[in-house]
Amino acid sequence: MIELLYFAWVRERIGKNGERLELPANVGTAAQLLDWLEARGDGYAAALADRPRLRLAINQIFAPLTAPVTAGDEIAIFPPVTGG
Amino acid sequence: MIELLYFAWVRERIGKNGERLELPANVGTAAQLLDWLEARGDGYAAALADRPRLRLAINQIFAPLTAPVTAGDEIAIFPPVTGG
Amino acid sequence: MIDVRVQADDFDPGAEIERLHAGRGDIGAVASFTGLVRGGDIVAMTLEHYPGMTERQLRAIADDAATRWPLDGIVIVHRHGRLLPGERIVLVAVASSHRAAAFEACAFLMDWLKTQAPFWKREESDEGDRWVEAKVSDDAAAARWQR
Amino acid sequence: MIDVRVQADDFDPGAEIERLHAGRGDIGAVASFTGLVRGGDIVAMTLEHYPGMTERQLRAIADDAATRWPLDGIVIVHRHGRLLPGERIVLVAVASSHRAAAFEACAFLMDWLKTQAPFWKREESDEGDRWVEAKVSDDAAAARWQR
Repeated sequence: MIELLYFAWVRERIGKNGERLELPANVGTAAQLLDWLEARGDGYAAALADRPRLRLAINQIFAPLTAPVTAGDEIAIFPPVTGG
Repeated sequence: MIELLYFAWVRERIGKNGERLELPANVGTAAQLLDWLEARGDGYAAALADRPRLRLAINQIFAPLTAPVTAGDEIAIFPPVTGG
Repeated sequence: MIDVRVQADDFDPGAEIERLHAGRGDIGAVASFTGLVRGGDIVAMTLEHYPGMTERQLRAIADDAATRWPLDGIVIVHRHGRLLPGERIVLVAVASSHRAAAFEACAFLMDWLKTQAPFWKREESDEGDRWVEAKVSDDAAAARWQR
Repeated sequence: MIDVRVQADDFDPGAEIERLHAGRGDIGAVASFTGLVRGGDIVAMTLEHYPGMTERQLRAIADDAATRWPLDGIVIVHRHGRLLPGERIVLVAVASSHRAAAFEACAFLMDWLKTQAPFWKREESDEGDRWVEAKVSDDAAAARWQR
């Protein structure tokens, strides 16, 4: 299982704050995870299509698309941050 | 007449906060004023000998030694400032 | 002392500044930055954040600042939730013996926080709501501290 | 709003920061600097100043800052008289729409004030009293703003 968290317009487009999903055997990187999620429905496609506008954190640390994902990870997907 | 004001160790060495003096006819610049004051006594000499460590303000504006001094001026003599 | 807080409630900049130097005679300088909601067309702003990661990132940013400058204390307070124009959003306050260190660390913390802390702003206006876009200028500001 | 004060009494940094943005929705940033008496060997510090010229110089420094950056308000409060370690000496607070402007103007004001405002510090220690010497580093800090 992986713990997925969505924030800001990623959350709005997917329509949920997050979810727990079984990590498919053929998903080994964050990029592959996004490909797989994007195919899950229109909301996912709308949220995840524009990759340059997405940021990722794996276990609460910013991670690139090339980062490995493994079972047990907390993976957050969100737009560039705008705090401060 | 000129209004002289002394601050910090210039004040301490001269032994007064300031004084009103008649400006001699042969004193036309701040440098000449310091030369003239320096000859007025030991306190003045001790206060004014080290010219690189002195700063001047004429009518409350920083002024160089070359600045003209004229009757009616308020002339302050003090060490480099150390506020803040 | 490094103190990092993420909260819905307002905070008191004066009290935070005071807390950085109270009871100490060795602190010469406290620099602070208070960020506020700017009005204009905006009716309100809602700050969403990533609980857990936010505190972790702010702490990491503060720890990083403490390795770069000789600091005696850092306070970061960042609010989340719905805020009105004029309300305080964020406070960064830094104590040091030296004023340049205090100023630089404070600017660094704000630049870093803007690009590294997981907050997202949603603005409400008469034309509807919109998510605030990240600014290229914020990335540029943060990049000047890269080493 | 440019407010410059030279006073013996203490001041409240939080109240001054608040005053810069209270009732306004257009101010995004307030940067502040609080300078404090550092202890160490020092028992107390007495600040002498040049009444009249001090206010005039602080006002000129603030006016200069307002021409260099887009600012919405400046407060400078500088104390004189005898102060103990840990006591506040000076506050500079600057409001702006933009954080870089607020930070830079605040640093500029402190650098300028250190070299251009007629204050003199006398330190009391167990070894006696001494006038604080001007620092070359303060001149260097001020020189970077020369234009």
